[in-house]
Amino acid sequence: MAFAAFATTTAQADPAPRRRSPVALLLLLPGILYLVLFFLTPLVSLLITSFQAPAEFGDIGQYTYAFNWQNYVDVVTDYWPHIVRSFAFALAATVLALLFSYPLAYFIGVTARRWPLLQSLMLVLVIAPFFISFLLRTLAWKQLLSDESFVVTSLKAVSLLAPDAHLTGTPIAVIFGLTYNFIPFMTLPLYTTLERLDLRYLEAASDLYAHPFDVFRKVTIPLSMPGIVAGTLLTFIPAAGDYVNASRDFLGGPDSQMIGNVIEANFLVLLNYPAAAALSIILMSVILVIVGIYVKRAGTEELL
Amino acid sequence: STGGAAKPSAAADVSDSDKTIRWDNWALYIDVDDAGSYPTLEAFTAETGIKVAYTEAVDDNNTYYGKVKDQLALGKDIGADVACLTDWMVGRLIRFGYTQGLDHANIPNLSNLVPSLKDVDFDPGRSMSVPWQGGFAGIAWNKEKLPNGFTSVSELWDPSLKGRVGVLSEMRDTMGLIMLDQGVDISGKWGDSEFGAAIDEFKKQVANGQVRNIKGNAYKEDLVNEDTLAAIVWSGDIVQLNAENGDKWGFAVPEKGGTLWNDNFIVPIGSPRKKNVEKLINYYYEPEVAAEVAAYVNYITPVAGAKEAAMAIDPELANNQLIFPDDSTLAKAHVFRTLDGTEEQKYGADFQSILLGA
Amino acid sequence: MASGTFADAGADLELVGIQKRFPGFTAIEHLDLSIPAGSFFALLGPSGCGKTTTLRLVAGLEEPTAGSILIGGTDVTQQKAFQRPVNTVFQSYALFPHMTVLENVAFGLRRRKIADPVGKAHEALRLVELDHLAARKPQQLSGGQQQRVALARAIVNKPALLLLDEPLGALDLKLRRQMQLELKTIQEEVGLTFLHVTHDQEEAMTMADTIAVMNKGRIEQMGAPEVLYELPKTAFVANFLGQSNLFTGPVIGSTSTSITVDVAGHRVVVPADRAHRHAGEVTIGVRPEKMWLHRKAPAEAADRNIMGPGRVIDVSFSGVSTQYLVAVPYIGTLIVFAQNMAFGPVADVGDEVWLDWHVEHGFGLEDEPIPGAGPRFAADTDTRSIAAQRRESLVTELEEA
Amino acid sequence: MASGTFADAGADLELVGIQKRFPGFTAIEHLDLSIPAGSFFALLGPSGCGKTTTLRLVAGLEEPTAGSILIGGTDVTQQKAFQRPVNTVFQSYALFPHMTVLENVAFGLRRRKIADPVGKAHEALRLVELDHLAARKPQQLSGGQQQRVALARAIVNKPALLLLDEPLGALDLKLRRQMQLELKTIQEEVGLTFLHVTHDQEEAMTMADTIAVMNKGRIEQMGAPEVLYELPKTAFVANFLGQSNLFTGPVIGSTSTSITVDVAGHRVVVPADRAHRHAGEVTIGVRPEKMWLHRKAPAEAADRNIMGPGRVIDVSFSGVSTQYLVAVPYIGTLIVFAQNMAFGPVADVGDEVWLDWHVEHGFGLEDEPIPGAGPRFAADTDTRSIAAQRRESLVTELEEA
Amino acid sequence: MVPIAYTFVFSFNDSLKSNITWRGFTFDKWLNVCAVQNGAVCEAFGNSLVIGSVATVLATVMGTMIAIAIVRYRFRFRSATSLLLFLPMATPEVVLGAGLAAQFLSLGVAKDMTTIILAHTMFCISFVVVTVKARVASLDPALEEAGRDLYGSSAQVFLRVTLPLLVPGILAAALLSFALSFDDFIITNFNSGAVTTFPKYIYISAARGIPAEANVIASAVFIFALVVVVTAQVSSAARAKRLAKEA
Ligand SMILES: Nc1ncnc2c1ncn2[C@@H]1O[C@H](COP(=O)(O)OP(=O)(O)OP(=O)(O)O)[C@@H](O)[C@H]1O
Ligand SMILES: Nc1ncnc2c1ncn2[C@@H]1O[C@H](COP(=O)(O)OP(=O)(O)OP(=O)(O)O)[C@@H](O)[C@H]1O
Ligand SMILES: NCCCCNCCCN
Ligand SMILES: [Mg+2]
Ligand SMILES: [Mg+2]
Repeated sequence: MAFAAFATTTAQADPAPRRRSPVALLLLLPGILYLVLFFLTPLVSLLITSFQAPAEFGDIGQYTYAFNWQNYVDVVTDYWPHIVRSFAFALAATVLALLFSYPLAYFIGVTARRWPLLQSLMLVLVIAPFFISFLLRTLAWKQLLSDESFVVTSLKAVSLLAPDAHLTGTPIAVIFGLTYNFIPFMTLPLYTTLERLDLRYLEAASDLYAHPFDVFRKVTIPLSMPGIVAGTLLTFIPAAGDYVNASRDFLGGPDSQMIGNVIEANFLVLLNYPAAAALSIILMSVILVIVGIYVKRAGTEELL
Repeated sequence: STGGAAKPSAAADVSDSDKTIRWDNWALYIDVDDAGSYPTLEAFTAETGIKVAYTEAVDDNNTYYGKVKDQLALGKDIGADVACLTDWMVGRLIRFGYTQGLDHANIPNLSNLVPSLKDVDFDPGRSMSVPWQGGFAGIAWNKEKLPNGFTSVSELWDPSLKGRVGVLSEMRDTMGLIMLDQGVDISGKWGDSEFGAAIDEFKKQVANGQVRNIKGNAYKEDLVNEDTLAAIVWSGDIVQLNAENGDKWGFAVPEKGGTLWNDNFIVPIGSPRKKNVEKLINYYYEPEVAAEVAAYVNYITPVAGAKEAAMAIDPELANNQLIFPDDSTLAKAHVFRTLDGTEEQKYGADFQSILLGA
Repeated sequence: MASGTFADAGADLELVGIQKRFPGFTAIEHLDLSIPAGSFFALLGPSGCGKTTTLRLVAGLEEPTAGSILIGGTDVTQQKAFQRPVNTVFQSYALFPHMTVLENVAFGLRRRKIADPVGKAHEALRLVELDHLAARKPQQLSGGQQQRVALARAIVNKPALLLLDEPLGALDLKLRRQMQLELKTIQEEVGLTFLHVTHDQEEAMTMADTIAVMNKGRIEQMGAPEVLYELPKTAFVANFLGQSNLFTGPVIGSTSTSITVDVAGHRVVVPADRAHRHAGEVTIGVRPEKMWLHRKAPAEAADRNIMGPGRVIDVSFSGVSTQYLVAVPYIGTLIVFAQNMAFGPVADVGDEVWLDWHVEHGFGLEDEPIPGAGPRFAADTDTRSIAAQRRESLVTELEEA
Repeated sequence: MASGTFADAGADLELVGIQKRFPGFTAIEHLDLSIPAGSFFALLGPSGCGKTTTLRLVAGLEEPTAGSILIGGTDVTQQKAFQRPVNTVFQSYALFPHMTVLENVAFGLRRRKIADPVGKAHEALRLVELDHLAARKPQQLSGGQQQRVALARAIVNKPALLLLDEPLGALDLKLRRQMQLELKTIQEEVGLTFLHVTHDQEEAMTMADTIAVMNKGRIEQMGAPEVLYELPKTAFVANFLGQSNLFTGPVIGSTSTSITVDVAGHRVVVPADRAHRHAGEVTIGVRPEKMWLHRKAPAEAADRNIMGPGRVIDVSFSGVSTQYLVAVPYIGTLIVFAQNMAFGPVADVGDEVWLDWHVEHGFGLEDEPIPGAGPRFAADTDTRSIAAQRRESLVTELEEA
Repeated sequence: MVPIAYTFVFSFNDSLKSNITWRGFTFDKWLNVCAVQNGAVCEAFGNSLVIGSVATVLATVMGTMIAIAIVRYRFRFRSATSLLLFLPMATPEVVLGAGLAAQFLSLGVAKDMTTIILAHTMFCISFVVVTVKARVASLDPALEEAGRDLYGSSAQVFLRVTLPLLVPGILAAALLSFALSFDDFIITNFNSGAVTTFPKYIYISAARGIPAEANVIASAVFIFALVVVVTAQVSSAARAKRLAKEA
């Protein structure tokens, strides 16, 4: 199934002695060239754009090449709350998705092993959302969480929500939307590692006087680390750059705009390309740094 | 440099062989029958043999521009042969050379254009644009929840409405109404300080959560699901919403004034069907057709003689202040003055930064 | 090394009326077993006979359907795995791959909040002579080293009872024999009760004080290795624990000290106290190494049973000894081992030979002879058919498993 | 079964001056080997000695750094794997999982566009008695069955040479012994040249016509199993192929028929034609099963070497025979095997015993004795230290590998 | 699950302009999916199918080639290659979309179906590589050696042994690519010019109210996928059972 992609490829037992061969070059060339052309050069032109300055006597949206590093200072001063907010939301969504997905993945991957049919059925339900546009699902939430909806009125009825409070347009709704949308991306890699979890380790731990809670903490969690890392990355990275959930037309409001929304607004509305580019470069660099540190600390560098 | 350096040239016209038009317009902006088809458009097709693909692709001038600007800059087809956009945006498009000149000879009915709109600063002589509909931005409210109604923008800031207020993402309407509320003549000379004061007020209302929904035409969804109880909206929409959902909302232009604007037909530079579009414009400038549209959309028609035609349909219609405003109504309506490029960039950024919550 | 650290004696284990049913399969029908404290006990049996299931029941990783389990006199049937004073060395070792060797060994101590887990873990590692590799991860060890870490990880907890589930099964022959020696040594040193599961009979015999031979969820016979080997009670034990030449025939005479059996015309005498059945159709046997090969018919003697003439159909040299297959008409193919005290085989393929053995080396089984089964070995005289025959039984065995 | 179908005789194989270097490691230094057509040849050696590398060179899966390979007299050094008349049974079997058993077996025939591949494949499957499973996928077979399919897939091509890389390595002991018998039978039947790689010495001895013992990329000794066993040339062979008691000392006398060596004061005589070195420091040895255990000092005799008194430090029963470890002062610990012809051990732990053996059973190694190494076995008198010693050599071996 | 159910239920809503309030049950929308707005929904859906298919084929072919090269060969710039493959996965979609859009703009490339396909292929490649790589790495090299040993030339071994064994991995990769492409909005939004894909259609319509027809299409795709997956699972379970019985 598709989610094999999310499994970290742990080092395989001694693959064939690797050869040097011109065949390798032929195999690599098209794909690598493609990525250079359509990934790397755009990044470079993004970098160049990020230093552009407004054209003299130019109209809105007109820029010339320059080395205007001030752009970076400006966007950080203007938008640092969005940068911080993006990572905070992404982090919150990642943690929530993990808390929700882990038991789910554990159930499907371990508990349900005895009932293969139930296992595959639950798996289907997890991947099912992939096949219905995430925009539609998010819009559905917008309706389901609207002020006069069943959800909100009942929450108010039981005083879990203040009478004048609401859900849509708030950070809570955005985090909720992010969490919801990325749960499959979290669950699947977790599932692929937990499915291969050797239960004998758990038995060995309980044989060695570990209380079920200790077994979980000391053995199950560390052994499912590759899945946790893959899942959190596959959730965190796109969540940090997402702008659909936080869009004012979906679940967001003015106080929950993320950096993706800022980039979009600068690109498409304000026509401030240098600012949009600078923000993109910043976003990407911060993510790379975070991912680098995280992967190193989690000790699962063999991600690709 | 990025964007609009060399002006693109118009596409070769294929109208004679290709009898179609793709029309991008706002939601709630044309007559629709119960079956979901457009009676006036069908009549147009019957009359001219030109088929029209009508798409409600415009939600907000900015986002629409964002979607098509790159194509326009290259002089490429944007997927529409005609679009109806607001005065100031049309001004920008004309400045950038993104529109095609209209051949008035093909639009004899243009003589029906009301005199006040015959010459506008962004398009002298109407060589590139022709008005479609005009309207007011005012205040709408949910009559079931708020039976008392509204007469001023300040009333939207009442704490009891916290989080249930909507405004338009159209800067000139939202800021225009606030500036008017603060006593600024938005058509006259004003500058950074007047705008700044209004922005401060707006920022305050957004930051404290009073204003939650800031949208383009999508605001109607919020009214329907009642996330929004009171909002700055466009006049005709409310009448149409009431028709669909029961007479649920009230509408008023604030005492201190509302904005008055027009949306105009333009032919994007990449369209190869200008002649077809000219026929379409000409058709909608028949007073009877204009009246039929107006009767449905409840916006101000720019076609002289439409009032008379409306009278023939229904006298009450002809007296509807939203469609055929009299001088006292118009006295409350103000046109947001044209901004130059720098102002547009600056005020736009200020406004946008509030939408982004900064 | 302070061997005194592990001086706590092991506890005895008692299984009473244990039954274990899996959905759709009864792995253990009725099992009673009692293992004295401090002994090295081997549970021997073919694949699928229920050895692992028994261990898992004792460890608490599986719950018995019926019966109870007592360790050191205490009923632990209701206790969970982590509460039992038992540790297991798993067949797959099950070393935690995310921990160092040291952390693996200290794991159990830490769970029980024993003081100085690191020091004790080092001590256990020194016992298995792997302390220098304490900082490695299990994957960086060879199979033999992993096995010793698994052992250390279990022993360090000084369990009342140590369960070993074919800990040597994955090792190659040479390493395996070396490990056996070590295991035995360590057991003697720490004085714990070892319950060792294996399907390697040689392993069981060289290591254990007591062997229980298990078959299809039941204990067939239990006792000291020598007793089991020299006096097997059933055909299963006779063939599972080493090889045997078995014959079936009616008892045609008996005295107070011996019985005489007619095996296809040969009169074979078995001591009465070494025969479990004294009348009717019986199966008797003798071990291949107890048989002598003669080039001439040996003289009749009261204390020897003679068979022959037969023909040598295969000779195979294996270093220490040579194995001869001798086809004797109407009886079948017999196996004879001769230690290579001289060079070259005593007889060659095709030679006519006689076989004899001391009366006192024979044994009589308790088994009901399978009626009409005839001699144990087919009368075919070529090795191919033996191979084919083995193949067949192998295939059935595999398909059953 | 039409065994005639496979009647093409195998071809002989010759490796001349083969050297194989991997980046950073020389797996084979200099190898000359010649295998006669139609023989069952075993390449025996410890892990990592270069056995697999040798096979891969012959199969064409690896290119030699130097030297040439001749099959049936033709130089195939430059040929690619698919051009060589050679087939391999891989250790992991390497059956194609996406094909049925039948398609696996027919694969090679189809590649060479041989007529009637299906018929021939069925025939080969019948030979290994698996034709009834022809339609299955390999995953649906037991390990033993897979092994036979791999064999059929190779044999069906009637290769001049069949290479087998520890095809039995993954099987458990019992299954392994059965498979050995089958392999041997099939080889005799099809008459192909088999080059069989193993590190199980018992396997090599019972199966092969000729054994080459390989160590660190070199052939240490080559010959018939009996010859290698009875007359090992090096200490490595003496201990890798079974066990040996080895002694080192100066030659203190020699006649035309024998040499006399002084082993820590004991005079030990070795036949001159069984000793590779006749002067200076030499290492001599004798197999444990050739030694006799005596409770009293045996009378001196010209044709026997005597050692003792020593003390029995360990007795271990293994069914067919019993192993005694005897510590002899200044000499070390000696191993003695005694076939269990009687009940109970001949001697008990702690007994004082003497050992002797026929002069003609001794052998003298070609090896240069390691100066100052003294006796092969440490003078420690407990089994633990032996275990420790073995452990150490094992660890080094593993770490080298 | 709730939003899916919601979407499904509202595909039966007898809605007018906006599909928010429940107005009664109807099959009309299912029967006349393409009727609304001159078939804009269906056109968008069709575009998405075409884009998804082409991008999937391109990405799967190139990604598989890279995966094989990475596992099987040694070459210089290995780590640079790995980084180049990892980066697209670690780059937020806005950045990918915006960067490519800026690139197309400065090159003067008009955005249409082709630019969308180019963009989708780009972000799918890395996912294909990861998926197929795992499969190649777990492929026992002895199998290919056995192929060579059994007289197969390099090409034959690749066609008859390597490729068939990689098929499950390649299929999984293709499926993943298609799903990613089909559901992509952000990158598409930046690079689609006048072309409307299904997600883009929904985004645009979000402003004025999604017609129930969009719910119809989404529900249909969902049900189709569900049926395919469930059938596959059930039949493989049945096969496993049959084998277990045979054995
Ligand atoms: N969880 C289970 N469900 C059903 N049957 C089981 C289960 N566990 C074991 N069995 C069956 O019980 C029998 C005994 O299994 P057990 O693992 O105890 O055998 P064993 O003697 O350890 O064999 P081996 O030597 O192969 O390890 C086998 O037939 C096995 O198939
Ligand atoms: N491709 C390679 N690159 C580097 N060294 C190699 C390679 N292949 C084998 N070796 C080394 O060459 C030596 C011989 O390896 P080989 O596989 O031939 O041993 P072997 O005798 O078959 O051992 P085993 O019994 O463990 O299979 C080993 O030390 C091994 O590590
Ligand atoms: N439903 C039609 C709304 C048209 C709004 N036009 C935008 C005017 C901006 N001032
Ligand atoms: Mg077991
Ligand atoms: Mg090898």
